[in-house]
Amino acid sequence: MTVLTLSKALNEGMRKAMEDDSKVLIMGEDVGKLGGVFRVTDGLQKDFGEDRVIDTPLAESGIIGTAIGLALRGFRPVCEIQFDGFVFPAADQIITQLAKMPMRALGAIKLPIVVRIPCGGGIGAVEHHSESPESYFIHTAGLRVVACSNPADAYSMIQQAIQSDDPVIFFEPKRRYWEKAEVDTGSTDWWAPFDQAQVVRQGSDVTLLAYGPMVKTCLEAATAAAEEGRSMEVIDLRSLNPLDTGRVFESVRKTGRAVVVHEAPVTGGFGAELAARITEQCFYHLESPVLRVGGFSTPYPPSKLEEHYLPDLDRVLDAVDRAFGY
Amino acid sequence: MTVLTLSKALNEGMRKAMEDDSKVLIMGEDVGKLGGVFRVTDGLQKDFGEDRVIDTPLAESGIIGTAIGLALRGFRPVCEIQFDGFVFPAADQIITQLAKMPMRALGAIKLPIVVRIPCGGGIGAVEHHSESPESYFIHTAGLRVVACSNPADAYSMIQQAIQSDDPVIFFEPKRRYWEKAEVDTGSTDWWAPFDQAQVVRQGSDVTLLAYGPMVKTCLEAATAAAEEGRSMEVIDLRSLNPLDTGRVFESVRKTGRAVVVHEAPVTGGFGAELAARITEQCFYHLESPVLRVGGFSTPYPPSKLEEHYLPDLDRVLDAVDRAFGY
Amino acid sequence: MTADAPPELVQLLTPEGERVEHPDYDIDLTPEEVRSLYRDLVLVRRIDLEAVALQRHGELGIWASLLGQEAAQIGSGRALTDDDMAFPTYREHGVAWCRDVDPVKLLGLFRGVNHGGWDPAEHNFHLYTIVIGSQTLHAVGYAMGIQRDGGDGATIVYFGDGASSQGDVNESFVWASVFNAPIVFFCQNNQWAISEPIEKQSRIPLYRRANGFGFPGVRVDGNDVFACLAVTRQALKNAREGQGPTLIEAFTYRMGAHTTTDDPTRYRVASELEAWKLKDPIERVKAYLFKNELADQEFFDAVDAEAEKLGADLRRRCVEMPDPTPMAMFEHVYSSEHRQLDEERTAYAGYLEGFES
Amino acid sequence: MTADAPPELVQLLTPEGERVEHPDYDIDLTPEEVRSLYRDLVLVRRIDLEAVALQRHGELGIWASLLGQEAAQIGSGRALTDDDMAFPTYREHGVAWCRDVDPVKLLGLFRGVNHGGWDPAEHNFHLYTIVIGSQTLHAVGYAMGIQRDGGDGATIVYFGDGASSQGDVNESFVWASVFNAPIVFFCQNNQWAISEPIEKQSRIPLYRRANGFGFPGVRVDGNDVFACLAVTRQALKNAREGQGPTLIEAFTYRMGAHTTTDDPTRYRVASELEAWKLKDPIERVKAYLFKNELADQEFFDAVDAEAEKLGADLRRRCVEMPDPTPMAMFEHVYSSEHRQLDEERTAYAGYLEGFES
Ligand SMILES: Cc1ncc(C[n+]2csc(CCOP(=O)(O)OP(=O)(O)O)c2C)c(N)n1
Ligand SMILES: Cc1ncc(C[n+]2csc(CCOP(=O)(O)OP(=O)(O)O)c2C)c(N)n1
Ligand SMILES: [Mg+2]
Ligand SMILES: [Mg+2]
Repeated sequence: MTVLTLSKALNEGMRKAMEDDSKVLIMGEDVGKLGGVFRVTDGLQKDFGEDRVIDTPLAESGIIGTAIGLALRGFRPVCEIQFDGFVFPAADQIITQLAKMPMRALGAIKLPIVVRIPCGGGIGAVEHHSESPESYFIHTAGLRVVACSNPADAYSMIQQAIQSDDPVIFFEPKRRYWEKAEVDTGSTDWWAPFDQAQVVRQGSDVTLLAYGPMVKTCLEAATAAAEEGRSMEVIDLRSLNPLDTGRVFESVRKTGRAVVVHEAPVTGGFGAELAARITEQCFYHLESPVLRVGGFSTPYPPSKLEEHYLPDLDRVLDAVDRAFGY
Repeated sequence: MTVLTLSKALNEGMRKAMEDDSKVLIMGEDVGKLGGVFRVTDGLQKDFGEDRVIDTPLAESGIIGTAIGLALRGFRPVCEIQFDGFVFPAADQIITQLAKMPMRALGAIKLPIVVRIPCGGGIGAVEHHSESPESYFIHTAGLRVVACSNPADAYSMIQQAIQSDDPVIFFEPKRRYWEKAEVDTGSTDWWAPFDQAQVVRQGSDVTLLAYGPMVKTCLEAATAAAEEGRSMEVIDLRSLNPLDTGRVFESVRKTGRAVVVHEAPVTGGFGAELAARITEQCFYHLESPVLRVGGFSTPYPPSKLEEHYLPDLDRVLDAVDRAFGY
Repeated sequence: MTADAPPELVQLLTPEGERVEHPDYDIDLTPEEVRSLYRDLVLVRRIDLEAVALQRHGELGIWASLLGQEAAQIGSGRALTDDDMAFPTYREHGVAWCRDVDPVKLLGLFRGVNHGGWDPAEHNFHLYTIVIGSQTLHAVGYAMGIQRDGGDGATIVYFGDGASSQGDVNESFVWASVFNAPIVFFCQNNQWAISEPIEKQSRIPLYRRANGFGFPGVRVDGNDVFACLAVTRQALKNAREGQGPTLIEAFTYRMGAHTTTDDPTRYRVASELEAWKLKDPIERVKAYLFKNELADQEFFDAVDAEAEKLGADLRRRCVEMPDPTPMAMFEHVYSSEHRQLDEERTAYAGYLEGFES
Repeated sequence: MTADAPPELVQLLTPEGERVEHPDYDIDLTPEEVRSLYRDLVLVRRIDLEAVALQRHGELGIWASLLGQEAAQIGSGRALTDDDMAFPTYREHGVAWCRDVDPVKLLGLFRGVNHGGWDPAEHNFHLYTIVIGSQTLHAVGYAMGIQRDGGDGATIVYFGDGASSQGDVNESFVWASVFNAPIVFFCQNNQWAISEPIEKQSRIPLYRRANGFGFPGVRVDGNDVFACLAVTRQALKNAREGQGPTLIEAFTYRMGAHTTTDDPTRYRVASELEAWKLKDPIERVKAYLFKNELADQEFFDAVDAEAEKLGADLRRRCVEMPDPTPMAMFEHVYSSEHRQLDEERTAYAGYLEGFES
């Protein structure tokens, strides 16, 4: 057992993957000497060299496009997009190529590429540095989309993502990078498959569904609610596509109520998909509609307003109250 | 009254807008001499000149990016993206610039730009020529997203889109381009605001919600169902963002059941948003969950399979049956 | 580009079938090799014509003809060694031929039975790419892979004059230059991007774009199979030897429509086509073979007969191509289990069964 | 580029403050004008230093310092006429100064009270753009607008060495060239893109990129305010006169960190900075003024005092900058009614009221 921050856990996970498989490459802007603006790739270029940890030209389409070529040649690139808001220049390569090429090739091509995206707000940053673009990728067939929320998951999930033969969009909750927890780096026995959800707190009255940065927020909300006698179950979805509907439905059937929490705008966000699926499959168990708490239907605001934009404990509890109001 | 195809109605609408306002420009690949691959801009360059109908270099990011610059200078560009699947190279300019710049400028900037996208399948085309990318834009605050389904709407909606001071993503159902109907080009009295939904067929048992190419499919389903004694109300949403929730909720509260139909993949598609909103607002009126009929969670298949991929009358009726099974 | 620049257009065989010299490029071909090139040119034109006919008969949804670009494709394609990897657009039927891709496999995409019908690794010929320019980045990445695994080959990537405007293509130039990647950029400037003439993409010859990125560019007569072969061979050799990228602009002409759904009479004048017919890539090789008595009528007849047979064979096999089963839609989207997709598959299978009963 | 090419780097004032000649560019400045440039340089450096300090004191979330790039920005900025339009990145505080944007307005974005605090049309100075390269296309579009409405101005767009790799920037070169747009591309090659040295973006000098697109490129000493002014003035004049685009590469150095959150000691050696300190853009103008007795100590003291006052004033006004109200979040997203957003606004207002009671 070692105590690791989330960012260090990712770093250790990538290091392990690189040691185990010489085809694993790291590429992106500033990932080499600097170790990334969040230091997630710190020290890797020093130890694995410039051929395996590649400081790329400043162009996201180029990063993903060349990663595809490297994958076609048998490599397993792990690409870093420096901030959430800068993934869009790569949207075409991700959506029309990365996601679709394996099917285009009738399986003759595999693209084991991980696209790491530090995401979400809460760090007082300027525009484009606090977004949550997961919905764009969840809607894109051919991609697996996951989000880690804590150091242990960060460590195991990044390795599973790298091992996956499918392209994986890997979201990292940037405001949780510095949170610490014990991680057992000596064994894999405790690993849960990276497409499985986890019940991170048991409860009976309502199910909170979250991923990435909002898991902690929901856990805090559950603690606060417990004091007032309301029992909340919190599920860390971990995988957004595919979705571990089994665990979600089981929980909602038990509690009869669900609230989805994410930072992305509610309109067309992932919460809508969850709500629609839950309603379809748990219709007779629902005592209230699935409610959604998320960013507003506005661009991410200047950071002085982000505490208003981002769901927090109060807004989660407010939604739960509303759910009980039905 | 004139009988116009949908594509000609768009053409006439743009012509009118260009006559009325010398700041209106057309730009895109092959929009000039050729008049567009679907001839939607046919004859406009001949009549308005190369400065107002601009054949651009082959680069979608360039089209939207320069359109933004032209709008900053006071023009009102109408950009054509040649096919749905080619909008992604422009994703960054649309999502990080077009959608967000007005708010960035605290209102000092308006970007009256229309992005026309022929969308959807059913024409036997090769990859990337049959997609329905609306969900990506509905989730992007700052954009208005609309879809026309018939010649009259095409004519009035394109003009309203051009008049709008906000950026509008304008979806055109390419397989309906050649459908004809009467259009009153002599008056604007009949125009409905382009952000309003329309009840295109009244019914009492279930509400079908559709837009663009699927409106016709739903109308056909309703006709077929009527013969079997089931009364379906069909709503043409027309505007996807904003959504005319008033009309939608009213209908669903009346019928108690709703089925959303679109060509885009169901996962993370617009149907999810509709289902989530309807459930939240009409919870006690719903006799079954809102069901979704759409594309599968796969890349758009080769055209020999598109009849399986695309919702058709049978799949709509099947979903309605399932709704009645609750 | 420099004071003592070579003639702008590398040409080794004139439209009249005369061999000419070029200071920087030359090629020594045996009669056998020239006849073989001629045969390739004729056969791929035949494949192409057949595909156009198949589209007219409703057997293909669409077809992108290579008519007029045979020399550019066969010349460059024949320059490739087994180790080299090629990344095509949607029009490189001639290159596919050189990479031993069964022509019928090219038809799948255009017939709508698949999105790409061959195994790229088997032929070192990537799938067709429709989104303009995307493949240039894939090719550079692949070339970077060769650098990293110490492979022997180089990479070649095809794109059009229109594609030169795309951000991706220019990013691929940046990458290739910065990493000194073993890659040849082969731009077929057929002077049209659908209805847009080359002037809408560039106001200077495209080969010069490379200089702006710090690597050499060369313009070759794209209707001259000798020159295309020589120039590509040299560029590939340079790439393999660690000298990095080259941009080749093959100056040619799209003699047909953009695709079978296009009507070029709307945007270009007939005289242009007439002028280019005189530069036909096949005729000049034929003239050369004739003049130099390297082939007799028997040879030409044999090639024509072979082409006829190939065409007929292609027609038959196209028509026989089986439709995919509906459930194929769900295959290969992911390499392993995916819950929601599996549920959709099961549900749709059940739905289809409902119709059978 | 050609046999009789001018010296690669246009310089009119050496680091030692000596005036030198250049065959293609010269400039005639009155003593008054030189003093005014000096004043600009000092004042924008002071603004910048103050902003850095404000960030250290927690008053700004982040700041992107222009330290070392004052001459490039003041030189180019002073070349602009009222009719010209400028499109900046996030570092053009010096250009903003030339466009009469109140410095405190620049701070809003970095303080997190807004995403851009001025009216672009009022100053002919567009908002800061953070997504690298995007603004180059906006600028070309704007220049195309000038062509279409017959306006008098030209357009200038700023971007960095790193940005030169972005697809958008290269597409903007294509557009500008094809439409012969009245635009000047002003690339400040400060030799670093965060931690990446220029070699990761290009293996040849960036100004040569333009030649690949068919328009002229010129490299200017970016720490020489005279040269930056002369070269930009000429390029803008050419643009206005219908001669199309020019790429100016201002060869300079980012003397500070990328932003206040960056730590350059992780990736670059101290000696590099020391070498560049000798090329300081301000010192050489001071030396020139001194040597030629164009200014006395009184003048320099007065400028310093003005700078102090400006700094203090900026500090005060920054701290006083009001926070936006929560409801500001919902403003200006759309220009008119939007049902769902209006509902969200109302609901959130109600929610907030709940806390008050
Ligand atoms: C990103 C993108 N935009 C638009 C298209 C539509 N399109 C297909 S081919 C073509 C013209 C391509 O011209 P060029 O690159 O010269 O190649 P050519 O067809 O002449 O071989 C266009 C605009 C596309 N396939 N991809
Ligand atoms: C599309 C995009 N990708 C990444 C970033 C993160 N980023 C901000 S500044 C920067 C380096 C820019 O370097 P350069 O263009 O040389 O400008 P400089 O900062 O040196 O002025 C990077 C990578 C961004 N802002 N936008
Ligand atoms: Mg072409
Ligand atoms: Mg820089």
